[in-house]
Amino acid sequence: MSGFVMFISQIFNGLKIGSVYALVALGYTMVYGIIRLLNFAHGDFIMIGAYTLMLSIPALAAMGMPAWTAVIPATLVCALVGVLVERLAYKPVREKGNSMTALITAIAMSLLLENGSQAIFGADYKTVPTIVSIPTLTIGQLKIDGATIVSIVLGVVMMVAMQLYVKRTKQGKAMRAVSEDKEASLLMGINVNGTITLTFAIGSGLAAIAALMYCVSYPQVSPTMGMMLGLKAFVAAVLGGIGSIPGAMVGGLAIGLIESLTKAYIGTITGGVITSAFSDAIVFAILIIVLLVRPSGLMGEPETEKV
Amino acid sequence: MNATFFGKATAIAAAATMMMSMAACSGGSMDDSGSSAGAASGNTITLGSITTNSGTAAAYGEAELKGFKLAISEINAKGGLNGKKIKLESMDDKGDATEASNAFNKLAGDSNVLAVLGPTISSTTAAVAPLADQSKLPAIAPAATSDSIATGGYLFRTCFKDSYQGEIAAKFAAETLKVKKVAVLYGTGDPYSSGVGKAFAAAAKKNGLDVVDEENSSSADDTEYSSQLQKIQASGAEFLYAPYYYSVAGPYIIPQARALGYKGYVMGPDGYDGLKLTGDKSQYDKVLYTTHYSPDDTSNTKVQDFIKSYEKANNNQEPNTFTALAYDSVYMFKQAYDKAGKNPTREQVRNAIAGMSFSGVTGKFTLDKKGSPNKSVIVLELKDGKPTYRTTIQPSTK
Amino acid sequence: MKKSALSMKQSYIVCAVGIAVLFGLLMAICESGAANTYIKGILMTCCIAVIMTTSLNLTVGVLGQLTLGCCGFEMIGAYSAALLSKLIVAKGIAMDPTARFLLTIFVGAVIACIFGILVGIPALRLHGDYLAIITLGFGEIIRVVLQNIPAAGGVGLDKGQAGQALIGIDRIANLYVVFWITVVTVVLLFMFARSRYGRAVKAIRDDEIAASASGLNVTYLKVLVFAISAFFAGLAGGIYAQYMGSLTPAYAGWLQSTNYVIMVVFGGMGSLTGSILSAIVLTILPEALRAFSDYRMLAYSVVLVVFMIFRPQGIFGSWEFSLPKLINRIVYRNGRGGAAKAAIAAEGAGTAGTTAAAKSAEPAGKEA
Amino acid sequence: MAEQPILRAEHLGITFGGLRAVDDFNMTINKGELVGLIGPNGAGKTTVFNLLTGVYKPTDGEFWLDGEKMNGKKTYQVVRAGIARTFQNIRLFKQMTVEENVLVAFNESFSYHMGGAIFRTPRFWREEREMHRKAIDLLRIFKLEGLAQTQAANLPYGAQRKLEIARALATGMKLLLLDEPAAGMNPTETEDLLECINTIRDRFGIAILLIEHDMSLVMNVCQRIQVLDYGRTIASGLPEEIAHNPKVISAYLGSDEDGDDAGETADGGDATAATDGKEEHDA
Repeated sequence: MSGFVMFISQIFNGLKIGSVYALVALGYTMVYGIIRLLNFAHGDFIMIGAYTLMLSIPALAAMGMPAWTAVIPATLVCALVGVLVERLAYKPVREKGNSMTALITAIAMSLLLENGSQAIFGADYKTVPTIVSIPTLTIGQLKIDGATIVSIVLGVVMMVAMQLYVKRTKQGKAMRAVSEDKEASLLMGINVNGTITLTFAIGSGLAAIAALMYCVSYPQVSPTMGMMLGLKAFVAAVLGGIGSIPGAMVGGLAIGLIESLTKAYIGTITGGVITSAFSDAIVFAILIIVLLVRPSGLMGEPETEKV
Repeated sequence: MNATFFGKATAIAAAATMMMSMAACSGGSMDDSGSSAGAASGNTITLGSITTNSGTAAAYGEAELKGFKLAISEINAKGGLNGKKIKLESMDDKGDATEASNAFNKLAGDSNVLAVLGPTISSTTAAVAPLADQSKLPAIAPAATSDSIATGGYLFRTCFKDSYQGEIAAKFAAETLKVKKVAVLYGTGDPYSSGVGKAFAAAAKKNGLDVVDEENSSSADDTEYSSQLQKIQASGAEFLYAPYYYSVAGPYIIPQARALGYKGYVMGPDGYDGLKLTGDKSQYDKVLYTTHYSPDDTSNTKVQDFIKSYEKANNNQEPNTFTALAYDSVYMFKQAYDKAGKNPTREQVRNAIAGMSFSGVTGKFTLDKKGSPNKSVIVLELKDGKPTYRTTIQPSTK
Repeated sequence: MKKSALSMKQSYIVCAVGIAVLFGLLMAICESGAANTYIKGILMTCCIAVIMTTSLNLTVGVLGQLTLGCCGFEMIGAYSAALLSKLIVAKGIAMDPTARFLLTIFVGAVIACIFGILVGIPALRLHGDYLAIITLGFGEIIRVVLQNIPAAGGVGLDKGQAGQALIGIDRIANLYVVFWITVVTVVLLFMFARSRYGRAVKAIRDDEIAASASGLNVTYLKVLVFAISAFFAGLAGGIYAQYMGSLTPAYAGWLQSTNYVIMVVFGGMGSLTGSILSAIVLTILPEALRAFSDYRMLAYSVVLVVFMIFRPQGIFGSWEFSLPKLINRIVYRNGRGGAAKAAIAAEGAGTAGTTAAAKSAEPAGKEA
Repeated sequence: MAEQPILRAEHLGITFGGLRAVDDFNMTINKGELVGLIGPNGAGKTTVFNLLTGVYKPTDGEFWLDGEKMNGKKTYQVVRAGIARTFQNIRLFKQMTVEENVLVAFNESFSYHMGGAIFRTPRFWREEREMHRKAIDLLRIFKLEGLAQTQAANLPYGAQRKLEIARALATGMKLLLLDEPAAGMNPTETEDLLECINTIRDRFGIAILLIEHDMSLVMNVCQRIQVLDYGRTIASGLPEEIAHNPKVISAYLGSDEDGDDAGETADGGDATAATDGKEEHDA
């Protein structure tokens, strides 16, 4: 395999996981964009989506439906859980506390969802039935995983759809208004709480789609699967500029590429001093450097305080 | 410049001296040996267990706990030990060393507890090891494999040491599979994965194998390994040693390697037992692993009985290594208890465990001076997705 | 103006007596054997958590900057102290264990503090969630680096093995000594918070721009606070290492750090006494919930969520518990609850009876 | 004008991404003087304040405080050198008490260090007591001494404005920049404020630069007035001269005297081209 083909393959390896990060990061950024809450439990919404998929695929298959249709119940369950979490936990805290307490509530909620699903499903890993077998694309020596392409296409479609929704529709405009100024939106006759709930429903629904693509590439579920995935997606969203929908996409793909390329080349570049074992550290180091140069991420809008 | 200031300075100096002298008082010391090591009386024997039942490693702790419970219920069903029923006092440690030591101290403080089963993972076991020696409470860790854990005092283990499996795998690759070019992939964030992986790499070189690629991942529960596997594939390796758990090797490493066109052998340690298969079964051909027992070994009734009773108790699910090792740990205690005489103390149980010869589900073995078993290794190979017996490697006599 | 029934000196004496009584209780339960190793272990863990939480509260609560990397600094301190302790033994230097303990934890704390400064200078240019993620990142980097240093694994030093837990650290942490270290830490933090430094830091939390327009060097103060937090985190780490006897790099990760942030918020941001209480409560809670066995962590997270919903400002909010004030209230019935006011101000109020000529704020005109 | 001016600014200018927010700003203020800086909204008045306090670095020009060159210095350095300010949108330390707000600004007058704070040295006590007394004295000028232990956020609006001035005074400055101190005040409060300004000027002998839309206030208290429009100085002189200056009148033309929307409606006279973007920087 030539060095060039190797490089291209490594790019696609990065895009494979990157496209999943991007899908997860979309949900993160959607919620953050409106209520400035880092929803630490978002990774666990993915977990809930994945368990729903696992349970509903056999049921749907028995009804003669294709496995991917399981995304419909998964979306509904995720949206429902998202709305419940918002209404029961985040809303009261948001009204009485500050951003720090909201963040802690999100972390606690994440713990609750993880331990709750462990109580229900057990801690052991469970495999998800094959959802779709997407053929591998072969161009000469180059092999491209079909799921990667589907994830990226799905990610771009979701990104464009979200962007259009937020920019063009009435509800989308309401969301942006709420994110700018809650009190003023209220005075303008916008149903602020309804808008936030809707945002959560959409953000959590996105988690189900992310769960679908995750399970196509990594067909296994466990109660803590959302922890690392959520963290990486969070990093991706921040790298892209949290709150920015295209930024989530860019950030997700960038994190995937950074991971893949450092695993592949860091040893060679540094002469073996730093090995692929450092890949997690390098992802964070790059994130830190990017944030120091561009404090609001790659595509985030700079927040300047008026004096 | 001022009397009060100097007064304060003197007070602080005095406080510092006091602190030094305070250490002399025994009350503040954390390693006073427990005086509660009395023999358990009454009609029950209490066994403590410390397992990781929450957090990322919960699956392994849960599997162990099932093994403990299964063995204990079997023993109790047969009338218990010396007519006494065994009671299990199970503790969760969250995979956190502090919690594990708190749990161990709690068990140590309960004079009814005769021995402890666990902990699950290496980091918690490392924390418990000095406590076991200090409070003279014997502990049997079913699956804490790290070479660097201080065993042999009051802490024993049922599993192989990391280095042992790595060496066996290298020997097997060189002598049985007769491959030349090997590669190794392990996670540095996990003591088990990196311990076994490094031992394999070192042993492979000794066995005259050409280690063409050595790759790492930051943690042992990543999902994506394509980048490293791509390099391994490009290096022309015919044999890949990838010491990970069943939860990672099954759905991630092996399918990803096959998707990249790697057709050589993939071998792993006992963590592969209970491998999760996904997709096409043929991609799991040429996958081998070292383990303790073979499920298709019909000659060993212990194995068959264990599998049957486990499946009966757990909705026909198959047991994995963790469960089997945990199950054997209980029987090791049983054997020691029987040997230690009537109403043995913790110390007597410990002395009975030390150096014991045991025959169980996970093989026939003798505990060496360091409290680790010296046991034969079974190599299994996946055929049509089913683990099948390949060979047995006897322990080297070193 | 309200007049305190207890004078400044008396208040200090009351606090000192309070601490002495606490220590007396501790000694009583330890010396009498009422506390077994389990209880002592939990008390030790509580002390470590109190140091971590109160010092973190300085950054999170008083300065108002969210950091998620405190355990990275804790582990820098822990590993430094552990390896130094091993080195002293390996070199055959004769040393009293308590002296070695104090020396190593101090060195560990200083090293953590240096890293705190190095991290703080670039990181503190960022705010809010961005600062949180960047400190989280530093913690993760520390974790990954630690798990790749051979000297920091296995038995350590030259016989070490990368990736393994560091074991065989002398367990020389003494509960009495650690108790006093905790007391000193809390007292130092109180003194800092109730001085011109503390006021300046609170001003930065309230309004950074106004703070610099009031002549405060905001960057310096932020890095100072960050360094102090890192110092005490390192100190806690050194104690932890020599209590546990083993260390694992995973402890430097973000999950552990969020635990301490939870403790800070749970206790009330900016309230050091709240932090002390919540550190103790949240350390004991998982142990107390052992009765729930399999559902223990589920119960723990439910408690957290429910608590946050009903009391988002934390146990104490920004209120500080004060023993002298309590005594004032009980004995003299003229103390004032609610808004906690610095004891200094109370003392000052007593003396500010006479009005001096308005010559505050030396104006320029008089110099020219 | 024989003596050394407190403030001398020469050709100060700043550009934000191609937009000239302030251009060729010149000003001298002498000891004890009270100068007004007026102009329609978006004229660049607050930007001038931001330049003079080191919030923005001027792209060109220089300024001196008491003969000491100030540009390039950070805000806290400028403040310590002797320029203090208030803000258009009040910026108090809301969770702190009134007294603490003032004490924060006294920070640099303290000389005890960390060790002093930790060991509670006699110097610590002495200084804390002294500063407390000074703070109360300062608050007394503004009739706020009774509210010393109130949380700043709970003060009435007028008192918040006054506290901000008190805090600025506490930095020990030579030049005080007041950014619309009367905004949002009722006539009684404005009257009260006027008295305050006069008192502090008399008592402390400091120079004051005042941004204000309330023309009656400006005309009443200011000795000199400088008028900005689109970042440029269009007039400067005595109040009565300004009141009759045709350029000023045209800049404010078509609008109320308080010039609320003058920026949009005025023709701008000879001013440079400007866009809406300027408003952003001049908030």
